Amino acid sequence: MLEVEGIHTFYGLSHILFGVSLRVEQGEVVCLLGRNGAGKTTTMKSIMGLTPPKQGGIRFKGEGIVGKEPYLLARKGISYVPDDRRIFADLSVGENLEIAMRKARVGEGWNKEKVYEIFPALKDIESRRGGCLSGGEQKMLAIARALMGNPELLLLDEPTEGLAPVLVHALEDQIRRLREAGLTVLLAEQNVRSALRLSDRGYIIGNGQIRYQGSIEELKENEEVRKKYLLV
Amino acid sequence: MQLGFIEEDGFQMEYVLTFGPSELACQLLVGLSRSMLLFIVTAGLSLVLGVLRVPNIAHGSLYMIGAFTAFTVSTVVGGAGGFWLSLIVAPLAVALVGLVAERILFCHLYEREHLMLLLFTFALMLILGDLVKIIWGAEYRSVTTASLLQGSFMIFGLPFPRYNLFLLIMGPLVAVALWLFVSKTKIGRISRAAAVDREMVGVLGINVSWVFATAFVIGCLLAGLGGALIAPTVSITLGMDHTIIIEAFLIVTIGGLGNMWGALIGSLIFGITHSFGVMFWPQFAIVFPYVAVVIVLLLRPRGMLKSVW
Amino acid sequence: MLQVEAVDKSFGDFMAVNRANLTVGKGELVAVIGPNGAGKTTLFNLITGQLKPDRGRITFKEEDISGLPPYHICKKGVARSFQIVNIFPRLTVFENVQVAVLSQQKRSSNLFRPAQNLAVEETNSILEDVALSDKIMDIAGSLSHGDQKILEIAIALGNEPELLVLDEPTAGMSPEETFATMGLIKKLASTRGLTILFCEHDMEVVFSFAQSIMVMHQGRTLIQGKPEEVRRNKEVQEAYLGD
Amino acid sequence: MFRGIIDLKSLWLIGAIFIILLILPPIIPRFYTYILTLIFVTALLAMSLNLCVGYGGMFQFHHGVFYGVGAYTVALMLTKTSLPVWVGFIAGPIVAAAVGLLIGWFCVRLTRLYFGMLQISLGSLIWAIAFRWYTLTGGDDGIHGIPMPSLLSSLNSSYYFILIILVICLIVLYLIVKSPFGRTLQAIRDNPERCEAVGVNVRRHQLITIVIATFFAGIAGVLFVVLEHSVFPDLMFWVLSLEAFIMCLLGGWFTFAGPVLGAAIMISLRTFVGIYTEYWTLILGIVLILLIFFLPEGVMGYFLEKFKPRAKEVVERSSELNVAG
Amino acid sequence: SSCKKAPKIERPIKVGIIDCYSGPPAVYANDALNGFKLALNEINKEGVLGTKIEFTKRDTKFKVDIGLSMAKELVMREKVDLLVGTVNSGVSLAVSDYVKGEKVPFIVWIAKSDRITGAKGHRYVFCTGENTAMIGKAAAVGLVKKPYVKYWIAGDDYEYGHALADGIWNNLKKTKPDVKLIGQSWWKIGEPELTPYITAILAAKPDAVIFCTGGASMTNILKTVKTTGMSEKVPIFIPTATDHAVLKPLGPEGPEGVMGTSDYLFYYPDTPANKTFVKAFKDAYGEPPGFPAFHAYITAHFIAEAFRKAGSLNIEKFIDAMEGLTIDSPVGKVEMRACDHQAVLPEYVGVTKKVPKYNFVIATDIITIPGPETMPTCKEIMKEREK
Ligand SMILES: Nc1ncnc2c1ncn2[C@@H]1O[C@H](COP(=O)(O)OP(=O)(O)OP(=O)(O)O)[C@@H](O)[C@H]1O
Ligand SMILES: Nc1ncnc2c1ncn2[C@@H]1O[C@H](COP(=O)(O)OP(=O)(O)OP(=O)(O)O)[C@@H](O)[C@H]1O
Ligand SMILES: [Mg+2]
Ligand SMILES: [Mg+2]
Repeated sequence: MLEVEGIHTFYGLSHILFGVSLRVEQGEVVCLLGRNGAGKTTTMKSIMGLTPPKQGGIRFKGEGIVGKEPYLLARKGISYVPDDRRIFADLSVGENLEIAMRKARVGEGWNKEKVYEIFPALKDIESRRGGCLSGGEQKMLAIARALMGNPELLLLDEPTEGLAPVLVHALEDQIRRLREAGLTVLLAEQNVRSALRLSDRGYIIGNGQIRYQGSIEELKENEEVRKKYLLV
Repeated sequence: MQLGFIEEDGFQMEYVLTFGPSELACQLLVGLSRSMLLFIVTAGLSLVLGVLRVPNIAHGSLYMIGAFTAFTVSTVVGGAGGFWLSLIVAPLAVALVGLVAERILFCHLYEREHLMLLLFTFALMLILGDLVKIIWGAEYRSVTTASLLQGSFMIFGLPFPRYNLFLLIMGPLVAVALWLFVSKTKIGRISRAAAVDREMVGVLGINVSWVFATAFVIGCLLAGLGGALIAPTVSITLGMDHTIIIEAFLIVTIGGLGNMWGALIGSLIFGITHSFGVMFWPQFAIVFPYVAVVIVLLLRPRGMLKSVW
Repeated sequence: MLQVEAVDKSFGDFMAVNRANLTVGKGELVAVIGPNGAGKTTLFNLITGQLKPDRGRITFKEEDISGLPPYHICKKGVARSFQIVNIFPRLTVFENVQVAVLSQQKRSSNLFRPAQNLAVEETNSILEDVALSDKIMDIAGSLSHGDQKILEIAIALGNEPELLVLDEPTAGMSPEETFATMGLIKKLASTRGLTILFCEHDMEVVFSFAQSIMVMHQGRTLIQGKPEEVRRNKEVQEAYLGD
Repeated sequence: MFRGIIDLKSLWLIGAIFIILLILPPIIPRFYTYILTLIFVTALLAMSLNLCVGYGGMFQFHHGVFYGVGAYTVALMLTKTSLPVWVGFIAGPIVAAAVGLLIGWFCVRLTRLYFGMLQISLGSLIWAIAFRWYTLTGGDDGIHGIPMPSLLSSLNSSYYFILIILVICLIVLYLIVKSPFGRTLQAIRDNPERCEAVGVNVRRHQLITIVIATFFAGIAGVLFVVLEHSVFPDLMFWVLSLEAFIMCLLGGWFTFAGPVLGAAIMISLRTFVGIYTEYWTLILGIVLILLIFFLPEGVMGYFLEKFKPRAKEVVERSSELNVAG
Repeated sequence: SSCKKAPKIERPIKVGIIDCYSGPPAVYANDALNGFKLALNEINKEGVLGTKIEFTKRDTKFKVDIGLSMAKELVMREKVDLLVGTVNSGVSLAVSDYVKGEKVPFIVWIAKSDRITGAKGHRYVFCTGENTAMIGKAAAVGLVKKPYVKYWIAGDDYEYGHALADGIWNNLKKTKPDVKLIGQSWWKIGEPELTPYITAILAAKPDAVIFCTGGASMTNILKTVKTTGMSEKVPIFIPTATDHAVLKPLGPEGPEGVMGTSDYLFYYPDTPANKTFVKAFKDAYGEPPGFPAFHAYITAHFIAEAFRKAGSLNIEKFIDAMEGLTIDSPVGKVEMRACDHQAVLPEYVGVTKKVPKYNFVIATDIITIPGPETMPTCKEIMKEREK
């Protein structure tokens, strides 16, 4: 579904990603782990076209997408949940969702009612300004908003940050269900536990390079990885 | 309000207020029609402010181009047909200018600091001003409206120009059209979202660039229409841009920046206080707009209606 | 140290904080927990002055501080970090913290001393404590999300507060940094005699660090007590902890 | 005093420029001396504005008013009273700052464009006074032929006077910008809300900034009178304020010296292009657009980037080393 | 005459023009420029002291500071022998003050502030056009015979408008003490919508209205007068309203029955001298000359004659020659009054009317008020200057 091949990404002059490569197959949940500042978000942004890589290639469903505008990628079926939420502060919750609405390519797709089922808390505050929401509410809204685009590939950057434990569990259930419905997910997480529970495979990124990769079991078994990155 | 120094003009004034209700009503109508014209111009400015978040200083220049184009069309075609045609051609011509400017220059700058865009529109104002001079020269121009709209009729015993009645009709028409546009295209919503985070709107699959282009072109269209509408009532000259632009900015500010209905309210405040103002304190006309803004902003620091800024 | 008594705050007809009570003793580490939207952040905003309470009283060191402007409360010795990153994006990391230190030293209005040479030691020692010293000259806006959260705390520390209010300090931090940060906070609490009020969703952090826990639900205080007490409470388990 | 806030190389550069400026007047034609002086005056106006705009993030849209108030104050003191000249020179900036305090007191309640628009309105009221109080201010014709002490009456002597004052003002402004006050101001620009939370009284800080900036604008106004012996309401008209604003943006509003450069560019363009064509605003507009496209950080910002690449390279290489190692 | 005996001069005489070639006033500046060019063509055919007069022009943008810089550039860099220009009184006064120090003559050709040659006059400044004091006096002469008592004064809110109002009103009050001013309104320059003012004025029912306005505002007010039918309800007097630059663009739509003044009309007086001038101008530029063209035209001739009389390029001699110099002009002999350096010009008071000959309204029923009658006396001027 998604192939990232040796991308190099810069912010201005500073070189952040040094040849990151990763693959996500149709229907997989793949997680991207690493310390603060390792380059997880940058990888996500590079895929989404927000910080286009200077070198390397990215293919989505076999088609090269480097240099394409973000809105085109969104229309091709990629949705992105940024780690810092980026809620439209002046729009109400409902409007935040409506603005993101895209017709589903297949089937009925998502609509407001359906995302409210995942996050019932949002329904009660439908008319509240996005900027007034609590941190957790904003996070829910960011995820819900991404779903409204009916993506085939979902880029989730730290979805559980600031969510209460109950909600984290609920979210995990939902992601699992989404995967069953055919959604592909690339997940960047600090909440290692949750990430390990969810994912099929994982990549560990450090200083802008992929350090380890493998199935969850392999990662869990690797002593060094456990010590250095997972701390579990 | 009394500015003490005015008395030093050396005139002994015997000012008699002889206004009855009919004069007041007439003045109200005049004020309303003025408001409608202001609204048409400022709605465009407000749209651009709200969607692109650009204080478009060149808006006045576009308005001036509208007036000059109306002049050309009216003189070439002549007669009533010329006037009506100018109302269509002038806005379209200005919209075309806007489209070209947007696609060639503006659209590369959206990522920049808003103040950089201010600098850009300033440059645009300088360029357009001189282009108008190159194309149309410096002479005063003047056009006439269709004979249907010439002259005035009596209301409450005072003359009321027919053309002002025409403006009273045009204003609401434009308002309705704008309302349809804004609600049909979700542009209002997108603009409020883009105000916070332009990039994120793109991430949601919305082509911000085209939304902006559309908004900008419609803003230009309105500026052109405003220019064409004012053309028959004034002398069309260079410098029309300067005259209108500050007033237009003040209007959208007191209305609530980027809020189209704010532009309507602001225009009403300006038009009506102005027309009553010149009745009661005609000597102070020059400071009315400023005083109005100061009062409104001190009472409502973010304008009358909800704003994007 | 800090007393919150029956404080209310409503937005329109929605009561975000509803007769909330909270006691923080000197030198204590107090956690506030609760589901999303329970009103924790709002409560913190009331304490540090970003919002004014509708009713109720907030006292700090026996002094009524309810409704004072934020800079005033800060001057009295209450500093805070924000849940959603809130830093000075165009300044460097050093300058971010220095601004707080300068304000603390009442030097913000000093016009003629080069700022470069002021409060350098204090700033550097804080940055060292939070392990940001290798990013001193970076522009804050270009830090990663997790580093920005750390910077958040560093700025709050710059105010040399007596009471430190931290809104989800470790959210978005890697496990390693989380424990380093909480360790640091604990260390500060003991060495500098800081009192700390924080809220968190990471129960591990909460139960291993907090000495007292207050649970909020729909704006109300459910309970405040020792960790074990809270863990045992039925109501809390239902409303929040889940399992 | 400057230790740590300016590096040796820049100091040499600045010293060299200063010395060149000192020896120029006798060797260049008189007209260029005049233009340089005009640039100095305008530069001070733009610099003072940039304290608000670039460092404070305030939309100080009508800075020209304070320039005008400073100028009118000296003009009136010198023509209508018999007080010594220096009293007028001191009164100019003080009155400007007082007006700045008054207008700023209202404006700091508002933010961004609203701030700017309120200032335009309040400023325009002051402009209207200058424009309409014919008996005092000479109306839109202004006051001309303001007598200067013989020490300042020649072009060269006013050149040196203005240059010295400018240098002193720049030093003071630089100290302010680099002081804790300036640093806090930049923090407010970036995030006023957070600033409140670290104990800064944001409005008071902004108000003080406005007063300082308007004080310097007042000095610029006084210098204008020294140079041109005239005042007129155009000095307080919004067009001039807008131009000063544009100078800041053009030169690079996040840099200290940017506005000086912006002023130099604007004044030279309008003078020297104006010699060849009456369409100089067209040329100015085109130049501005080219600059916007190719030097997005402003001219000064661009040069700073140019001068810095070595530092950048080091950073880059070290980060690569980190990764490798 | 004297010029033939004068020594040959190698370099041309350089005249610097500063004027506003952008914005609304450009229409006047361009007209003046044409008049000046026409005159130079005539003059240079014959030559002055065996050399030619050349000119360079600079745009002031109607801003005093730019005008000053441009004047300084012309004097210091271009080293012009003398300056002429501008339509803006503020610029004129500022430049006038500057040239006093530089000892370079400055001839003002359009600006109408009476302070230029009045209170602020000096050795190096001249004026070849009418000024507000003259217009005011002429207007008062025109109005004093009318039966109106209750007046309303309205106009552009700037120095020129108020100076006109002062001039007219003070003179009118002096000659006819029972007139009353029942109100005044002032709008900002370029105000596009004047209907509310008109309605307000009509509501106050004055006997007559005086509009003190100029330039583009004049067109606006004339248009509003027309649409509201004001001129049929109340007599209107507008100084300089019969100016061609204003009436021409209005075409046949110009309002009839408006009283106004002018110091030059291309169709009056119907003398051969005027006809020749108008024809030459029309042939060259396709338009009849307006008053600025006339002023600039005589300015050039004054310059040429004065240099001829002075016999050298010496500026002091030039000034001495200018003082009291009389030249032939399209409207007859015009004298440069020695005491205040103000050209003595007649004023024409007329009423607008449609005539078959032109497709725009012109002034008719013209009364000529000879120059000396409209001007303050030398004594008055000197008293002003002493203040
Ligand atoms: N300005 C406001 N206007 C309206 N509602 C608001 C406002 N601020 C907060 N709220 C609402 O008040 C409730 C409490 O918000 P608060 O931010 O205190 O929650 P919280 O406990 O911090 O939650 P989280 O754990 O998700 O951060 C939320 O439902 C939020 O939507
Ligand atoms: N706008 C920017 N300009 C310059 N450098 C940046 C910018 N954004 C991020 N960086 C740098 O890029 C590196 C990687 O950042 P990134 O945000 O990808 O990390 P991350 O893995 O998502 O970390 P976290 O878990 O803390 O969010 C960091 O060192 C950061 O300082
Ligand atoms: Mg991240
Ligand atoms: Mg919260």
